[in-house]
Amino acid sequence: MSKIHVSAVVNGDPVDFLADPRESLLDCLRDQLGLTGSKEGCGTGDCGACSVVMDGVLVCSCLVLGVEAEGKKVETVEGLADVGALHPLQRKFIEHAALQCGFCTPGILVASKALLDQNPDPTETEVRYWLAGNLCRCTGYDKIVRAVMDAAQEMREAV
Amino acid sequence: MPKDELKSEFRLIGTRPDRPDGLDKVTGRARYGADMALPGMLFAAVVRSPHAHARILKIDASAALALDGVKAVVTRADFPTGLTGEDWNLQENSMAGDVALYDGHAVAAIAATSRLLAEDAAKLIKVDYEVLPHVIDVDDALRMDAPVIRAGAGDHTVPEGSPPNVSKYIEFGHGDLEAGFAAADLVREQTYKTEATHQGYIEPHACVAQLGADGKGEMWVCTQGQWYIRRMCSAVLGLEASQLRVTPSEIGGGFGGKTIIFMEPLALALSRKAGGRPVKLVMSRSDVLRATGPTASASMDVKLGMTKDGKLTAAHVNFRMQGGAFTGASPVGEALSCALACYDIPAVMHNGVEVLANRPKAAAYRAPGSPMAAFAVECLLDEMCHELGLDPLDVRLKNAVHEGVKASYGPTYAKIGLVEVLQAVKAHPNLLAKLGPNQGRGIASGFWFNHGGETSVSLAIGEDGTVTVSVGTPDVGGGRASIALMTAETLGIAYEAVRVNVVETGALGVNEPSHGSRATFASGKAAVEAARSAIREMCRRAAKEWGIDEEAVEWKDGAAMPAGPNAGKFPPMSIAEIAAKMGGTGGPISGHHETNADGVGASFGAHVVDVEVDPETGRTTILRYLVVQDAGRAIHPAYVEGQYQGGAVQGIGWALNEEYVYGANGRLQNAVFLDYRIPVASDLPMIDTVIVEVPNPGHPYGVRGVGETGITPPLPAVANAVAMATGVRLRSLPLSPPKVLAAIKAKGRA
Amino acid sequence: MLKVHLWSGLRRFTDGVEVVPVEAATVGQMLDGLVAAHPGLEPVIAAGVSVAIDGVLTASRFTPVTPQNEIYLIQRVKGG
Amino acid sequence: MQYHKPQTFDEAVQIAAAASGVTRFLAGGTDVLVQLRAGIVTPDHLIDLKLIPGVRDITRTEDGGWRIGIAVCGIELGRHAALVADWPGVVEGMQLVGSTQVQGRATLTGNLCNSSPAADSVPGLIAAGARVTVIGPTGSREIAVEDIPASPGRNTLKPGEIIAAILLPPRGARGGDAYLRFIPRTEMDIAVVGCAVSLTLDGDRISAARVALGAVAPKVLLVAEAAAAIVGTALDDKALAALQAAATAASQPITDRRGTIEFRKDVVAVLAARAARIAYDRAKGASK
Repeated sequence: MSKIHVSAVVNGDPVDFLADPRESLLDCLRDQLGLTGSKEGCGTGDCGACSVVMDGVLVCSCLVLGVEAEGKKVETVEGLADVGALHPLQRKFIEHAALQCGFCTPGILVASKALLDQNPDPTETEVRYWLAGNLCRCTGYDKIVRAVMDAAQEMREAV
Repeated sequence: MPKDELKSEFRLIGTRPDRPDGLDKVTGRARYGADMALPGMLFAAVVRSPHAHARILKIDASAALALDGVKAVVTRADFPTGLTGEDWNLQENSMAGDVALYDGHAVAAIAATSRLLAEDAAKLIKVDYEVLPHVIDVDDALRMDAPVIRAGAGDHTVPEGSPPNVSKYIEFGHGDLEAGFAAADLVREQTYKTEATHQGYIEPHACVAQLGADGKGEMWVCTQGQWYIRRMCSAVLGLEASQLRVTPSEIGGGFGGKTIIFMEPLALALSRKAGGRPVKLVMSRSDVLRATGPTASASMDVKLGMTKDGKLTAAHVNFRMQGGAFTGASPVGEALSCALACYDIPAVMHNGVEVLANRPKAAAYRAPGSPMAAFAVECLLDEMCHELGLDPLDVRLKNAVHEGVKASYGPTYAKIGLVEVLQAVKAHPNLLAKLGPNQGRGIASGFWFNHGGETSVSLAIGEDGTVTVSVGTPDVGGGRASIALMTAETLGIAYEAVRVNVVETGALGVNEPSHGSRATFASGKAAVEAARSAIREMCRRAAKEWGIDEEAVEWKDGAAMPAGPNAGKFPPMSIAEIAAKMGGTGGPISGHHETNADGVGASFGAHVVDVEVDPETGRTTILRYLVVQDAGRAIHPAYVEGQYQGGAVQGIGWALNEEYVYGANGRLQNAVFLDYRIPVASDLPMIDTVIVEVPNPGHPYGVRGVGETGITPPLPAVANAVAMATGVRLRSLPLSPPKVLAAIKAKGRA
Repeated sequence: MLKVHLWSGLRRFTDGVEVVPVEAATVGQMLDGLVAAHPGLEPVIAAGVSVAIDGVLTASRFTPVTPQNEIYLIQRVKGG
Repeated sequence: MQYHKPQTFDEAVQIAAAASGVTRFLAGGTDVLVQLRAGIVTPDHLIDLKLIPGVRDITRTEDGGWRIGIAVCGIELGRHAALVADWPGVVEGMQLVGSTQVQGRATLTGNLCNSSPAADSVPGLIAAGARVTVIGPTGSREIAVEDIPASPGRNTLKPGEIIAAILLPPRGARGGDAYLRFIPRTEMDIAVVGCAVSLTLDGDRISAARVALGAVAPKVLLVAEAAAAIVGTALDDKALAALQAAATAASQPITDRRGTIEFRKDVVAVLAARAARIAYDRAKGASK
């Protein structure tokens, strides 16, 4: 069972790693690349804590094989902030107390950014349905939805 | 008490600053249980019983051990013998002995050089079982002829002649029950059932453990209580507690489920056997659902007497709970104590039994026992209000407990806030919303004691006058922010000048976990006392510097100053000035406080929910939701609201869809999030909150603790709303669509 | 003499008595006094009970008690 | 496990033919990876079909129908306005599979080959009269979608055969389709019951219809009696009642952790009527 060499671009940086074909992209991000911001809550695509964007598409990295990342661009929570400046979503999550334990937060931030990239003015219902695959057990989602809506408004006004 | 008036007394308390761990958590830097790696680390996998009840005849690990890279296999034979009581329970639950007691019970564990290798090798461990008859349901387990899970498991409370699986019996009450029921105009008695649910924290249990032949060990683990992990692992493995150093990671949710050990001793045992190499053990979601600690399932009889104007005259509750295959794991005592705690009833009687079943060892889950009890009592209360044509909110107000009333569990209440909560409910605009067809509104009250507990806090003044606080209570929902606020308030310095760290077991005296809604109450109270002790020392140093008496110095706005005109005329000496000189004035300045925190104040709440039920499919939609709860005082109101909202939504899940589903073979059928259905974002509306503040006299800032009460009212509130929407009353949870539709159809036929 | 209120399920360990008179100045002395008067209570107290003094739970054996206090033993409560 | 990245279907077929042990194909991967992780199936060979040119294309066929590549994921399907306009029921079935994240991976072909009776995208395809082209060691053939699932987790494809594309017929004028499913939550569940209806109108009357039911039998059912109940009608109450009765009668559900026999038989009737109304309104030109 030999490992396969994978070259990809993660958060703008070229990376190389060796993946067992059975390892998920999440395993590779966490164990090979040390990017532990993406979390495993279920391993079955049901909780969204491992959400990343691959070639522009929001996916659960636990449902992607590491070897499939060959030649792809992957964006994780670690790439959300510019040097010295948080993404508006990150700021609004802190401001609105939209996290308690914080374990689901990386996945929800990545998913929310993917939403706002394609829909800068989502309704509450659109936010809720977009994030239905991101389980949070602490907050009851109220403050998360508010933070996403508020970040969207700020980003619209900044344009 | 108007909130503005309260707020004006404080500089920081009641404000909503950014949480200190916020940046780490939004950037992915915060390190949780599975985020740790150590040099030379091995990876573990666990072999689990596929049977609900089976004798373990033989474990053959030779094929696994023959693989290159496999470093150790442990079974129960690697653990010490002769344990008793809860220590034995913990050991037996960590690793099965002669008999596997539930589907998912650990039987063997293996450590290898990679996760995939460990998992492959685990499949090569051959276990021979003799399958035994099993029992799952609480009422089935109580039968005289039920499969016996452990002969003689009952403790000293169990009366002779009880069914063989009864492990505990409880009885308490007061007043003349017969006279109470005789004085009632309406007496009703019903039976209610709730299914087991799981805390459902998103972070699976994870640890990295290292244990040498010299008995010295280290562990990195996601837990609510590092000292509990230390004590329990030491007991299970026969270690000296202080030789095991446990460091808590950031914790991805616990809700009570991370207050005890599950797989942690296995990682330590594997490390010891593998020559002391660190071992990482991370549970899968299925492992979490099958083999950690869900809550109990319950079967409950309630009998209430009420006059025609809505006064409760007598109450009798009789509860049966299973908390898995281990004595003392169910919260039946807590359930009974909470059942009638909201109401002033002249005569009450409580009976309860715990019974063993072939399920995992129940752990605490947010207000353990109280949600089930509330479901039974608050539903029957609601049924009787409707039968008598009384407003359910008015009836709750009429019977609400207050200071000076004798509690259903015995003592007389000190200052509490249920009446204020119910009045705030009455004033809320949600009650004016018009309901359409197939819609209903439900209300319910809820109660939790809250808890103080063993607490040790240290505070150190830095060289520049900033402050470090070391606490032993892991931060599950913003605790560091609230403790920093109280510390800064007490010291008269900026919130940002305080850093609160959750520290490892070597750094403080023994702390209980972050459980019982105690972190902000108890660690906060101790932090305030530690700050006061540091203030006394700083005043002493200022007094010496000025050459005046210590008593002539007071602390104000973050500085020492002469207490009055007679003390002398000196400019205030700020904390930064005192700190800068401390090397020459007697050395480091710190404050410390240790206590088993008294002065706990109970928290009452009431919820109102509007639902719509699809009469053709039985599916319930939550339209509106209101949480009102007494916080005592909200230190950081945003995180108080967060506790209210999170508790409410967990309760909604319990009411509507969450349940442990077992097959006829005793195996758990829904051990994935796909089928263990916790609420998702699109299931819910915004959760409205009102923070009532009836300060707790037992805490310097009036804190009561807010974490748990919020999960108590949703079960009955949702059930009451569904009953109003459909015209049919369901007395067993969850109110899943098949159950609701069947009830609607049965009514149509009747 | 303190008057210590037991929960009614404990009566079978106290010859039917629900309010037990005990001579004690602290919670610890009170618990020891209960066991001395009714040895059947030993496993109950060893397993852990909560003590409410005037409606407030106390954890310390050194908490002072007087005959003027209302004293209740209640089921030990854990939390989540 | 060996991972293969064929560049053509022929190459994929050759790899499969030469492989020993368990072989799985990767179209989206949402089922294969879950099974791999849970240790249910650990293939000896995993053949990733996503790198074959054209597998992510949606193209109009000569007859005015559609050819959907096997690696087209849910999001790509939903973004294709012309396809959505023609076959909203097919697309909404696919879009109900899993979360937003899963929509970035899951495919019609994977959902079909996994052969779950509860697969959300399959009833819509069957109601639409979709077919698949299959390439195998002995050449290629076309099969109706309803002939692919055999029983839960098993399909009728022969060893080494691979679906190469999904073909939707031309929608034609005055046609409409719809898919509804019942789940206890609003998202993220497996269908407890699913129902797709596709119909064509002649004036106000239904001239042709197909009704497919999910999660009420070991495989997704195409129910001719249900279609017959509404053909020739203007979907009046009597027709709807007949449709409901036929749907319930055709159902042979089981009781499991997701629902009971009785519940499934009740709800299949409810969904059949609701889906038929939506399809009818769409055929009449209601906004899709």
